[in-house]
Amino acid sequence: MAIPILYPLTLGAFLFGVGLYGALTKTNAIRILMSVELMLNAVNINLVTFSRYITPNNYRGQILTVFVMTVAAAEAAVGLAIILVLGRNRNVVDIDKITLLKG
Amino acid sequence: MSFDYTLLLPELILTALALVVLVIDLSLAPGKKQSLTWITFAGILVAMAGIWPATQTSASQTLSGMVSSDGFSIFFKVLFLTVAALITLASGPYLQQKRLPVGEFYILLLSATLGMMFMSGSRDLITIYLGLELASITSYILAGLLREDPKSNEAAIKYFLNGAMASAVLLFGLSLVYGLTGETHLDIIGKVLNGDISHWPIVGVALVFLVAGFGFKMAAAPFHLWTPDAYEGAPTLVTAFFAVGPKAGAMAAVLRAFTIGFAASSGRWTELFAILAVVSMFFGNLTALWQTNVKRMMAYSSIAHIGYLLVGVTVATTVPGVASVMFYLLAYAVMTLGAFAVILAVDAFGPGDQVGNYAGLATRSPLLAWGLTLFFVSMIGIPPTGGFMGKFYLFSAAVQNGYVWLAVVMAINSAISVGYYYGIVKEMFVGKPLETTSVKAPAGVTAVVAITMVVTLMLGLYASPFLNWATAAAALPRFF
Amino acid sequence: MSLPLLSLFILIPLVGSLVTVFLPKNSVSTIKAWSTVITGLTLVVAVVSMFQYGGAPVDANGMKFAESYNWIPHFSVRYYLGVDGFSYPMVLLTALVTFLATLASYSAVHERHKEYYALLLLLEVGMMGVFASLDYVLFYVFWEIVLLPMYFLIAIWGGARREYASIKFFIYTLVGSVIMLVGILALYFGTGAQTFGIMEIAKLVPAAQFAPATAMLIFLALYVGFAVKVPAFPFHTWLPDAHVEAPTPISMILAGVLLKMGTYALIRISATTLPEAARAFAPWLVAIALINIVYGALAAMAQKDFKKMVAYSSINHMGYFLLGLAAGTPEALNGALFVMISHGLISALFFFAVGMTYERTHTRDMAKLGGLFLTVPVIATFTAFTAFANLGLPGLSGFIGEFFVLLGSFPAFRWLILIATVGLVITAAFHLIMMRKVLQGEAMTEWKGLKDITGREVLILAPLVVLIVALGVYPGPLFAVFNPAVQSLSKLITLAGGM
Amino acid sequence: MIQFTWLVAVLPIISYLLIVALERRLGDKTAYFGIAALLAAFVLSAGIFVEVLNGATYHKEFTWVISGTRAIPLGIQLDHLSATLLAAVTLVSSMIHIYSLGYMHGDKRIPRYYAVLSLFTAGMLGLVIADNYFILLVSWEIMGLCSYLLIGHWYEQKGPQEASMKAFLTTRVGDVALMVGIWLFFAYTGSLKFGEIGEMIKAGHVPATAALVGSLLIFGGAVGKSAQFPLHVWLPDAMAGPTPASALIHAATMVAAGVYLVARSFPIFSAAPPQALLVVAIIGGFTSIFAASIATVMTDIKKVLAYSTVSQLGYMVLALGAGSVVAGTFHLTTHAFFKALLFLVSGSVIHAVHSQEMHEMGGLRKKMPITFWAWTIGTLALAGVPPFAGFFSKDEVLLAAANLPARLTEQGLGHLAWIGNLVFFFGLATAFLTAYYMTRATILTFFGQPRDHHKYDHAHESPGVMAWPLIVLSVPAALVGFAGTTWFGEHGNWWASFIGEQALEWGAAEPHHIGWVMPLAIASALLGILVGYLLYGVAGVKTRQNAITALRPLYTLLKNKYYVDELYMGTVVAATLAFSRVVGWVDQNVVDRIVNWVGAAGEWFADVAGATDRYVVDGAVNGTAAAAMSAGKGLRRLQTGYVQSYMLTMAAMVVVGIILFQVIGG
Repeated sequence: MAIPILYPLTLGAFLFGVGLYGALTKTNAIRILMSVELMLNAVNINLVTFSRYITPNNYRGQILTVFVMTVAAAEAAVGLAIILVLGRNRNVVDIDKITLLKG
Repeated sequence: MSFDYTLLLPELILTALALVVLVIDLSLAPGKKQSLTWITFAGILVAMAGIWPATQTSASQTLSGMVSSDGFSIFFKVLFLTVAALITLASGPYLQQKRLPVGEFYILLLSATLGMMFMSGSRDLITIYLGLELASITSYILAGLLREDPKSNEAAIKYFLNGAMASAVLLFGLSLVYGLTGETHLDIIGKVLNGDISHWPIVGVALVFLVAGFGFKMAAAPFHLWTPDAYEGAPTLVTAFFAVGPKAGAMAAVLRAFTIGFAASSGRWTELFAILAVVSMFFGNLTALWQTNVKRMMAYSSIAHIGYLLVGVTVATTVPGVASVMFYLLAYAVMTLGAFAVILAVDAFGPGDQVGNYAGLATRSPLLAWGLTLFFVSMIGIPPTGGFMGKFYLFSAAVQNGYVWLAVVMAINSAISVGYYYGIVKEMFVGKPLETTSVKAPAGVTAVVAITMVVTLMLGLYASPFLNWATAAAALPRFF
Repeated sequence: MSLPLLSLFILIPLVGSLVTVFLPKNSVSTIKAWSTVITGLTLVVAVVSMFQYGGAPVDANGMKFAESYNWIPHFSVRYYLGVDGFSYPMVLLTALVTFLATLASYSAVHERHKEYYALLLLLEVGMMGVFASLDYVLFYVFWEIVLLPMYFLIAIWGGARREYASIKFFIYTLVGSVIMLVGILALYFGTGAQTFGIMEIAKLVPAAQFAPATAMLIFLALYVGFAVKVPAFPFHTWLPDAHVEAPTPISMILAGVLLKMGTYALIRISATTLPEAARAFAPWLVAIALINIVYGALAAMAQKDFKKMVAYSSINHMGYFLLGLAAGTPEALNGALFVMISHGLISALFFFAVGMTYERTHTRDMAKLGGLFLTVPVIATFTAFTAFANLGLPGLSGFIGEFFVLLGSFPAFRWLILIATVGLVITAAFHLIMMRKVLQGEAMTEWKGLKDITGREVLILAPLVVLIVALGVYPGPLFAVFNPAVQSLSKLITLAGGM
Repeated sequence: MIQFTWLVAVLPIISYLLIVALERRLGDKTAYFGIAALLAAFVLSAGIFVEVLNGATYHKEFTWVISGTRAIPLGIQLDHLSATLLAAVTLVSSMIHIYSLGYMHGDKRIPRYYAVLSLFTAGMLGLVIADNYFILLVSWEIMGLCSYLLIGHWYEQKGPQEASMKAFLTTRVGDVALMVGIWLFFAYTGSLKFGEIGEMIKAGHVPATAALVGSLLIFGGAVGKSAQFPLHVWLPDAMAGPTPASALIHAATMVAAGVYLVARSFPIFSAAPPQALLVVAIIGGFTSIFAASIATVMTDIKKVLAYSTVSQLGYMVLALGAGSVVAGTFHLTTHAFFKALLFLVSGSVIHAVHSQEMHEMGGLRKKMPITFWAWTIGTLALAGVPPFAGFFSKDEVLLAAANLPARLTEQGLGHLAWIGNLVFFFGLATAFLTAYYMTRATILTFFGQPRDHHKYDHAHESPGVMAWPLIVLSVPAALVGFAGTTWFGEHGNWWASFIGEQALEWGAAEPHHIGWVMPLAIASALLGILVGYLLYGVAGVKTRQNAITALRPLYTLLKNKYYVDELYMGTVVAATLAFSRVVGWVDQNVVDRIVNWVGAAGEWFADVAGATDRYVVDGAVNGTAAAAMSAGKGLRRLQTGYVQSYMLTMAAMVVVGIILFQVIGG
């Protein structure tokens, strides 16, 4: 237990913040997708940290991490596909140009 | 722990069905896929029959206690399967008309339903998350199923990006809960939290993250902003599904998670849901008044209905609270599907999806017009319909628990909602149609309208069995 | 086991309505005949029930013809029907007016017959249910059932501004009724009742010992719902619009029966269940009643539209009911109930008379009408008769109600009722002005050659005229029906610190 | 026969129904139903009267309604007073029915006329036999309705339209007062019966003030119906109706109903504080001189009679106010005959010359001898020349008035005795004026040279159907007065003994004989005739015009009827109409708008919400973002991203939620 629990948790929070920032500021859909993945990874860090520090004999947190990674991959696949179709149809990847639907 | 497959029979059947459809789809030539509709429909009925064994045993759990089969989950499974069945029933000619990929549609629909069914049965954060994501990811694809339609693309990307972030937010909340309690199983979380720990500020933070995440999935204001765009852009049939399925799934997860996992902190989240309820009702109803696109209007209407449901969630610490939400979900599902069946008919086989397109529908197609009127009446909450019974139940649950003000807000909102439903009713009955040919809805759609009409009335006039069912199912079992 | 009479009142039109839906759209005469038979059958049952009413046994709540079955045990809601002196005359009135309105529809409706008659029958279901049900939820269900057909009947078959009028009616009454629902639930949970029975909850209220403020809040919630229907000032503005736009038979029902739902509920629920709050509210009620009377009369006087004038006079008349209710003496309550019945007959007649004129001239502008005594003498004479009945001419039923209300109100309010008497004079004035404009004068060339009354129209008029005269001369039998219920209510009010 | 009292009132109703039912088939012939019914009623009444003379009385009641624990009975009764009036009314009415056959000949609405006339009579008869205020009120209003219909008989014309409305509304004001009075007494006594209420007042069940106010309210009804000041305005206008109807309504019956009401209610008046009757006397006295003074300048023959009626009714009211039921009812009876006669005569004249203006008549005496003589008898009776009917009754009235000061002193109102004297003076002056204007009318109509030769040439004696009723009515007009002489009966005179017994029970006063009253009355009547003769029989037009010029202000005032109509039009009527317009406007533009404002507010809120969704939420999001990203470079780009706005909202809401939680109570 050389590293205090606060360190990895701070890292997780920081990563979540960076991901959020990216998701909110980037206009390129792919970058936003990547930022969201960053947020998920922040959660993963949290989960693993908690698992290791709080319940060392219980792997539920790590199990969840595995699932999150899997789901994130699926999500990314679907997301990229959607962005691809969009790009093919309208030749844009900037989401601030996608405003047909509003009001 | 053994794996009791009888408890997961419907899920297993549904999974198998999805695979069967996938295979058959591959073997059928394009344009000749009508048989898929009936295979799916029959399969769903079989899945529904598969629930039977579970009803014969007392509430029990499987998969190491991660999933349970109890009255609550059975209720929701029946609900989800019914929704899927009705959607399938209405789908055939629509898919053909819009040139949607038939096989994919059914597979996605079945997968989403599967995800929702898991959500309702989950007793563990892990399975809740998995079920949620299964439902969500398939939904993103469904929203963008009209690949050539830029609006559909847009709906998909908006839904996806928002949904992905919401998942992250939810997960962050889940990770905090796990960190606090060291557990992912709801019953144990509930036990651990039932101490001093429940007063820690960090619990509040975790709750906020969870409420935001679930709030997004059920489209409660102020997490609703994606909803209208996704509803408008998505194919109408998919919108119909969105309006019912994912919401009900999220609601099921919320009910179980919060009443079992966070029962001890109920003092904190009830107020949160009350705020969400009020904001949703007002936002949904007031904004709906300004819509000219019926699908978009229905999106706002659905936001308002989530507000009504959240009134019940606010008092979900009591059995009537949970039961009222469940009953209202039932009524809501039936009347919303009915309404969307009409909207679908008018959109795909009639003039379109703008309010003005409904002019003179009463003479062009009396059944559709009267049906839609009945569903709207039910949505407003006027007897003798299921919507009234449901609202009445929510109302009385709120008043009984001292939330008279919430009931009053609900009453006011019911009245406001007349404003936009009226616009369409007026068009249908008083408006002058551009053309007077009758609107011919396909048999499947007509059947859905007829079935939902009957059930809507039944829920209003002969509600006892359903009320008893909901109440019996609302008593969530605790295993630890 | 005798016939479930009250269920018949609800079932016959319900079945009739459902069957109408399946009749072929184009066989108009079949549809007309069928609806007439159905409403006629209801009326026959009503008449038959009159012979049994006197000797019928009463149940624990003093109700006759009672039927009680569990409906939604989950909410302890029952299908509980029963009538007493308050409701039984209203049931009869409903049967009569609906039948006559069906006859009147022949010439008033020219399109979409099937939908029209189906809705008309559904409307009767709702009205009958409201008056017969003794369970709050059942009552509420019927209350709302009335709303929908009414909305469509005005919105589809109404006049030029029908959309506005119908939605105004709808929103007003809906807002009122949802507030009322909150009040009902507050009563249910406040008393801890195990039932939604109207009479049962009333019996539990004293034991519940509501704080006066709470009781008043509940009372007000209920009051708003009922007052909109009555309509009591200031919730009355939907009425003139609705009446002007509604087709003649619907106006007949609207004024003849629908408004009485509000007054009936006030007396059956508000006054009976919360007598203390009713007492505390009485000063306000008096003020509202007097405003209704004077203001309604003055507003009627200012109208140029014939139908609108009649509509405002309804507001004026409902003021007498409110006054009688506020007074709470046996005479005043009997009078108030009598006002309900008599106004039901007279206003139905009046709107029909206006309708007869309108169907011939296609105008309701009193300035454009004139000399009808000479062009259509019989119609004009009936119109004059109605006007006199409406202005409270002694010897006709309108007078009895007003006379007894004020007779009974005097001990309670003393000189305040002088304000009401101002209304009496103004009421007379605007009726006379109307007659002068519309009936008297030289025959106008554009109305020459109009067809005078038809046999069917006489058939509609005759029962109303006969009843108006008969009740005006000998109101005894009707009082005998009212009186037992009135006595117990009056006792309640007296216990609540009444006069 | 007395047990068939109800039939007297029902007979005309039957004829009414028959006429209405058979109007289409029989047309004008339906008139005979009315005549037959009235003649039958007269015969029946006469029979009943004879039985009553022999001491029979009749009272029958039934339970009408039961309200609460209280049964309210209604009934009919027959005593001396009602039996007399029954006979008088049926006689006059049947004569008028017959007369109308001639007068209305050729009218296009004869069935309607006869139907209403019958119903009207039924109303009066019902009123007379009522034993309670309810039946009285019903009958009272039936008469009101019928008078409305009769005055408006020629409803094509503006005059009758307005007059009928005015009559109904003005009397309605009085009716309402009467009703309030009834309610008031019912509140204290729980009874609607005349006698019972009086007894209970006497027994002290009603506070003095309430009794006073209540009796004055009841008097208010009489003021309206009997056209007393200040509600007299409708009666002269009511002359727009057919003349025989005027004879019935405005002479013999309806206007008499008010007086009859006061007489019937006398137990109440006498039990109430004395001020009540004093007010009655003042109103009566004032009305009599007030109306008589107007009658002196009227040129329309019917208007003269109309104001004369108002004045004479004032007399009756004065007598009742002075406490003498005997005098009041006596004058009521005699007046019924001679005023009906006078009206019918005027009808006969109008029928002949087709004009009501006396200035277009003159010299008709020769052309219409029967008419003339009937008129003369009527005039002498009205003017109070002995031994015609009016003389005796007027004498009684003046005697009662002369007794008033003493009576007031007796009742402890000595300080108001001067009012008694004043009222007596009014009465005396009225006697003079009455004689004067009747002389004037007689001379203008029947004497002198014809002023309109065209009309004169066409004039002729009326047919028999009109003449015979005149003759029949002349008999009582001339002779009925003898009932008030000392030659019959014990109590000073027959009438006094016939009615007085009951009147004493009611608390009426028995006037003391005062020797100088009768000579004074005769003198003033003769003086009036003399002045009239001098002015119209002797002096020329020039003299009269000089007199008018000299008295210009007074003349104008009288000619305009003291501007009472104008006053009402300018105040009450105008105010009501204006107010109603205000209310109508307010209702449409304010009360209704309030609701629409609420609706508009709702829309506004919706707008706000919609805008909030579009701009504020997004905008705030943008704003929040701006604050959060002020250090960053991606600021501008963020503001355009809609999807990201949604996402940002979610994030912002989470932050807000957390802050809320920590602040409010984590």
